[in-house]
Amino acid sequence: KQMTVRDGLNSALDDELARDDRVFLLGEEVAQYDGAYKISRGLWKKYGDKRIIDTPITEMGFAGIAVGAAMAGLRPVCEFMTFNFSMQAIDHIINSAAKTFYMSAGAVNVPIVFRGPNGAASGVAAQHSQCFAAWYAHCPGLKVVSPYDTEDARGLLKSAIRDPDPVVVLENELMYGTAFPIDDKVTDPDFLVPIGKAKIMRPGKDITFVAHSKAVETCLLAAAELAKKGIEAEVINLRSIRPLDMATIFASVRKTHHLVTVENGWPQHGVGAEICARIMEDQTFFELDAPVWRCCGVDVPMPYAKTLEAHALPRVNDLTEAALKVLGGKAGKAVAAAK
Amino acid sequence: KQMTVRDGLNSALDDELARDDRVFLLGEEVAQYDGAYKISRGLWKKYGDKRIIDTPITEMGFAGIAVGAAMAGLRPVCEFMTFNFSMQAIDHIINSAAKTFYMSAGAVNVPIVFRGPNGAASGVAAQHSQCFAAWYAHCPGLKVVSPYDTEDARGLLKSAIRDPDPVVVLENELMYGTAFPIDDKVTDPDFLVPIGKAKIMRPGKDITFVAHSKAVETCLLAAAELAKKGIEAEVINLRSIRPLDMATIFASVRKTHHLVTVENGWPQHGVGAEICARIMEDQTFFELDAPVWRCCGVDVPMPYAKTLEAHALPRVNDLTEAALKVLGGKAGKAVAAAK
Amino acid sequence: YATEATIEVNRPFKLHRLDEGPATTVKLTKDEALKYYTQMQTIRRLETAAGNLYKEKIIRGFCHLYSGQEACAVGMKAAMRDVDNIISAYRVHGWTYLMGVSPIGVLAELTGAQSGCARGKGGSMHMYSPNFFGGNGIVGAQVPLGAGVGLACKYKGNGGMCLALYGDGAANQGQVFEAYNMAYLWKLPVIFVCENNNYGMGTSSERASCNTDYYTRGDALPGIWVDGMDVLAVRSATEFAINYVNTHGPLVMETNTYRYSGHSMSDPGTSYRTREEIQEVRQKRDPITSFKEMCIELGLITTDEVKAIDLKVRKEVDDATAFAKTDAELAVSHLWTDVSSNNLETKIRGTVGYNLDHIQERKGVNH
Amino acid sequence: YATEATIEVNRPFKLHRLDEGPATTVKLTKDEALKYYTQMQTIRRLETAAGNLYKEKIIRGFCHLYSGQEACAVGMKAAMRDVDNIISAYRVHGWTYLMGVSPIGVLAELTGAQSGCARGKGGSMHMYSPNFFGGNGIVGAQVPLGAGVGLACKYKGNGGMCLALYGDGAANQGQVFEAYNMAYLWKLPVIFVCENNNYGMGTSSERASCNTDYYTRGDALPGIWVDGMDVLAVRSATEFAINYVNTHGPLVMETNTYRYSGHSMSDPGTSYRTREEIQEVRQKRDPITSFKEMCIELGLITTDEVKAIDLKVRKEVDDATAFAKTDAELAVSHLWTDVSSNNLETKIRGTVGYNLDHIQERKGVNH
Ligand SMILES: Cc1ncc(C[n+]2csc(CCOP(=O)(O)OP(=O)(O)O)c2C)c(N)n1
Ligand SMILES: Cc1ncc(C[n+]2csc(CCOP(=O)(O)OP(=O)(O)O)c2C)c(N)n1
Ligand SMILES: [Mg+2]
Ligand SMILES: [Mg+2]
Repeated sequence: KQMTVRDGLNSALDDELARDDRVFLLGEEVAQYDGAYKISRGLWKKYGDKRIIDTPITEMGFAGIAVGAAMAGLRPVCEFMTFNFSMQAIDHIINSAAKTFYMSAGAVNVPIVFRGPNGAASGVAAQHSQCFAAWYAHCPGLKVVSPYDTEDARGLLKSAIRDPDPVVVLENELMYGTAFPIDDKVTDPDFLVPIGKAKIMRPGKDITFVAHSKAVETCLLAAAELAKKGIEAEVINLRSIRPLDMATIFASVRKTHHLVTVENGWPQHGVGAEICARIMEDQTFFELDAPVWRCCGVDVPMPYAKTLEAHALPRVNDLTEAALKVLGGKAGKAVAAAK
Repeated sequence: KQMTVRDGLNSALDDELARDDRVFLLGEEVAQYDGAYKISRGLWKKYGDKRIIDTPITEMGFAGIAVGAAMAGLRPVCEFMTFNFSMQAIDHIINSAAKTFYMSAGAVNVPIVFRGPNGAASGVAAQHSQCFAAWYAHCPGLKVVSPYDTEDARGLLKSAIRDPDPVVVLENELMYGTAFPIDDKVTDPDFLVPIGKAKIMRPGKDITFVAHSKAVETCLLAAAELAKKGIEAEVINLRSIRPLDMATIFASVRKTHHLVTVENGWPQHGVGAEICARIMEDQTFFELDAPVWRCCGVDVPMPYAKTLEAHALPRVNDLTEAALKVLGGKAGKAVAAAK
Repeated sequence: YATEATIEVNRPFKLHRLDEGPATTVKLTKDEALKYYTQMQTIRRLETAAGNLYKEKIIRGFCHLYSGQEACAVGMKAAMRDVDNIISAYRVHGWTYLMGVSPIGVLAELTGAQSGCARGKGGSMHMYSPNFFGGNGIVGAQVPLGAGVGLACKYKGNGGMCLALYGDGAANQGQVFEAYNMAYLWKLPVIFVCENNNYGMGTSSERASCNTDYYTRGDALPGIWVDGMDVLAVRSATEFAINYVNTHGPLVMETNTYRYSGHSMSDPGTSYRTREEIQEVRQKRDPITSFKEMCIELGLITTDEVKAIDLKVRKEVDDATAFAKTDAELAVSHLWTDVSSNNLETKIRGTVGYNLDHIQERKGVNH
Repeated sequence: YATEATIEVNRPFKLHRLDEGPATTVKLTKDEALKYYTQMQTIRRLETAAGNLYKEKIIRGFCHLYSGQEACAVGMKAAMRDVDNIISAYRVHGWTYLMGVSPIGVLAELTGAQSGCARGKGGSMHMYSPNFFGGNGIVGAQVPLGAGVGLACKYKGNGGMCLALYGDGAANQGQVFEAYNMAYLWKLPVIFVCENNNYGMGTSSERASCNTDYYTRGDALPGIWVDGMDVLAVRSATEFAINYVNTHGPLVMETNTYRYSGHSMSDPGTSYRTREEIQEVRQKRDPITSFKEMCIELGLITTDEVKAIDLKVRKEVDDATAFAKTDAELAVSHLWTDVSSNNLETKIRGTVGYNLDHIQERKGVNH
């Protein structure tokens, strides 16, 4: 059975709207237009004006309204047409949503989901290509998930909606149309993917790739390339950026002794940086046979031109190059053994 | 000669206003009220309404106006009463200021300074205590500086105003009133502190502390404590968060072989995380005798209560504890040698 | 002696896009008179106590006093029903008290002690209670939040509404206009209340607003101007507005008022206005004095009753102050208590490592 | 044949807080007529070319066409002086051309090629030229930016002003109101131009705005409603507005117009409005057809001249299209070229390490 990421998200919304009266969706073009990227297709027809709400193009205002509604007992899902526009509303995400439970000493929790496509799409240039994973995950009080495939998307969004705290769901426009095989259990109305747990997408013993969102795909492709050379790369799909599932990463590194982090966001203070630091601070550090290496988006705003854009994000050969470098002499041995 | 950080900033503004007609200051209460924290004291009287502009409490609007004025040839200094309020305007800092030079292929540079107090002050609770160093430094197209003392404050602000690119100047309210001894050269109208260069505040051979802003003070105090034990800590004041002066850190680590990063911001994807990653990716990594360790703000929103607040940020004994841990057996030896 | 009186509000309401306004002739019972007077006096004394505690350096950080504006809160509260809600900014000690928190709960929060209504974690700007969605330290942020609370009322169909309060300074914030617009489109039961005390910090409303008739700034939203120094006028306007927003949709209400103190404790409040200006308001328009005198004149309250209330209020606040001064702070472990309602972090990072176990004491009201 | 004609604008201006409005009787010379017609036709053809290139997948990402709205840009440009500036949103191919960029500069930018006015780095939404501060991909952001450009004009005392353009959808953004307010307080020479094409993506103005009389939404700021399908009305209003903002301060101008295409290329543009609605505008209000017919009727342009212009424009745009299709992209090293005007990074990080040396080709205009 196959399902696109879009349908995974759409069915997750549908399930949770059906399950809990308090859940509603608001955002630009989510209702009558069926969503700018059609994530909410059919939901307005099914649930009507009360539950699926078109907003004017006023992110700060509608995010604030959504947070207020959550404080007062509803379960809003607030869609940003893309996360780039969440910058207009970021004060409400951080100061109104993330901090309120703590500031109120546990009196007022804020059950809200902020979701939408994050990071680079295709040909949309500098203002529409930013990855917000590291920014949001910097802030306590928020949970941050970043699904890769359909199972992730559906399961994480459903968990996010049921969670009593604010959750940021960073989707990827480029993945919306991709169909992935899914188990029967995934379509179960109570299927959930736990927030804070990573998933091993491909086991391997020689080196670990850890990534989130579309970069997981790059890792899987790179692992396939490396396999041809006799190198078995393990691929970890983070799924959550906050909490970061270090236990899964540590276990993998204890096995492979080599780690490459991969992300499409910018390097400085990024996701990979945090993983490097956590490894350093853990006993697992001593299991490393080589320093951890990062593959990241190039440290520039995203250009429009196709070739430049393609070079702005880590590609398969960047990952294999990094892996070979990290493996050093061992790569040679593995290659030799495979021959 | 002594000068407070406040006077360092005030005189920097005064110098640059006098030097360049295009420079002007805008923000809430900067003119008639002399600045909420009196950084602009006397400047409105001296330069008048044209150059020192009081704004309504509309950060998104006035930051946008400032960026537009910069695009059209002026040199605005945009004060946020605190950087917490910069979240309302962050889209203009990132999308309008940081990305325009690149998006326009080098046609339109944006010479603007965003400045104001950053991070925790005293008793101001969760919404008024956030450190934005890692967020801003995540983004290419921005320069980010974070002065510690008077020399830093004056020299970095002057450099920032003269720079043709957007610069974020993260000050610290708690330091405004602190007087530091200054050299004569510091008061020179052409005194500048280069952006992107760190400063060694105290040389040492056993371990390196690297920090920015008020955390530099904590490091200096911790170094003094360690000195009593015979441990000589080198203290690096980053001064700039972007670019990060890794050369200075590397050189220090090649000497001390031990590194502790210190920051008052949150840990995840923070400044320390980036330094860990950069060390890992450099040959200097092999000079380390122990993993790098981070001291950071506790990973929670800032509480109001005094004791909790005090425990939310790294204190001197946290740093000495971290240093002793990183030094491990060597600490014992140094202590023994000192006896 | 009277048990009820009929009163004309002092200054006429001004209306925007409304054919009819609030009642200008209102009834006041003796019980109500006693209650409003007590409430206003308590707020005044609470603020005086807070100011003193600040000067003693027992309250830290920010401390924004409401003295001079008491009639706004007490008048609105008098009209609110159980289903109604309120959210405001950082000038909320009085509101917190009105919304059910004891003087100890308020003052201990200010001293950062454990009996504070946010256990000392929130401080001056972050107090909450049922139907009170808090103070907020970010100018303007509470306005869309309040519209959201109104949305929840309408969604749940509970007949309630939300008062979203903001200052004349905040009235220029873009998100306020965004909230007006959506509230109008969606007919949300929200009263947008601009407490116009003439200054946003050191900036007079004229220097900050292209139009200082704040009650007209909702554009398509109707508006009412009301004398915010007259508790009965505020009550009447709020009663009208509650009815209006539940039947027609949102409305803007401007309460014309004045703050006696500086903006926060660090502001002497005299560089941008004259001492005479402050004195004149105190003498001619003080909401408590004028109400008291009117009630005495009407025979609704005796001077003895006034004295008794004053004494009682003073004692209550003095006792609360004494308590708040000595009440202990939370133990340090509360630093990592209730960070999330559903904590998923294995360990919370302390200053030097992942060595803290999240403690869950509360789950929050929204389960 | 005439060399000049006197014309009454079609639909009367509507005024807000203005006693007097723009001239309703205007002069049009033959040269002007030829110029406006040529400009409008060029924009229309440029957009048609862009649409086709998009369908051929040579233009990627976003591509927002201006077809139907040509009279707005051409009318405003006709009134602008050398000292005047303009900033708009993402629907700016036409403006880029009017502000001096050649059709090749526009179309090559769209194809991401090196002859593009932003060398292919900006794409559809990020084009710039002298006095043109760009498209902008963030709805509403350009409005305070434009006010800032106006501030710079006033500061420098150069007599210039700035047109800040935004759509009916953007008109609800809070920062637009913030910009109105500050522009008014500071008397900035800014014309806030709301290009009301009735839809923000799939949302009609009625569903997005509490008040769809956008020219009145500046509150204290005066406003003018103008028929945005009538190039002469737009010119007249802009002339009036330029004079007004330089003497009195900011003003809001609403140009009533229509977009023929979908919002961007992925939107067929027919789910939220009927094909008949679009057809009706095309037939009855098309800015180019109506202008052409009027000019012919007045004897200002002959049908032969029209044909000649059409041919010339078609050829110019076809040639530019052909060029833009084959023009090369920048070399990969441009990925790390001109990241900062004053680069201070020792190395720029590539995908796998700090291995890129910043290349400085340009410094930017603001030195
Ligand atoms: C977004 C934001 N900007 C600035 C501040 C700093 N600040 C706090 S209160 C205030 C003045 C607000 O004035 P007004 O809205 O009139 O309320 P009042 O203090 O008179 O009750 C300012 C500028 C803030 N807290 N939040
Ligand atoms: C802040 C922000 N929110 C949302 C978007 C997505 N978006 C781009 S254009 C648009 C519609 C704008 O409509 P309008 O202002 O009427 O301009 P028009 O497209 O009609 O020219 C939207 C929602 C964006 N680019 N920026
Ligand atoms: Mg005020
Ligand atoms: Mg539109």
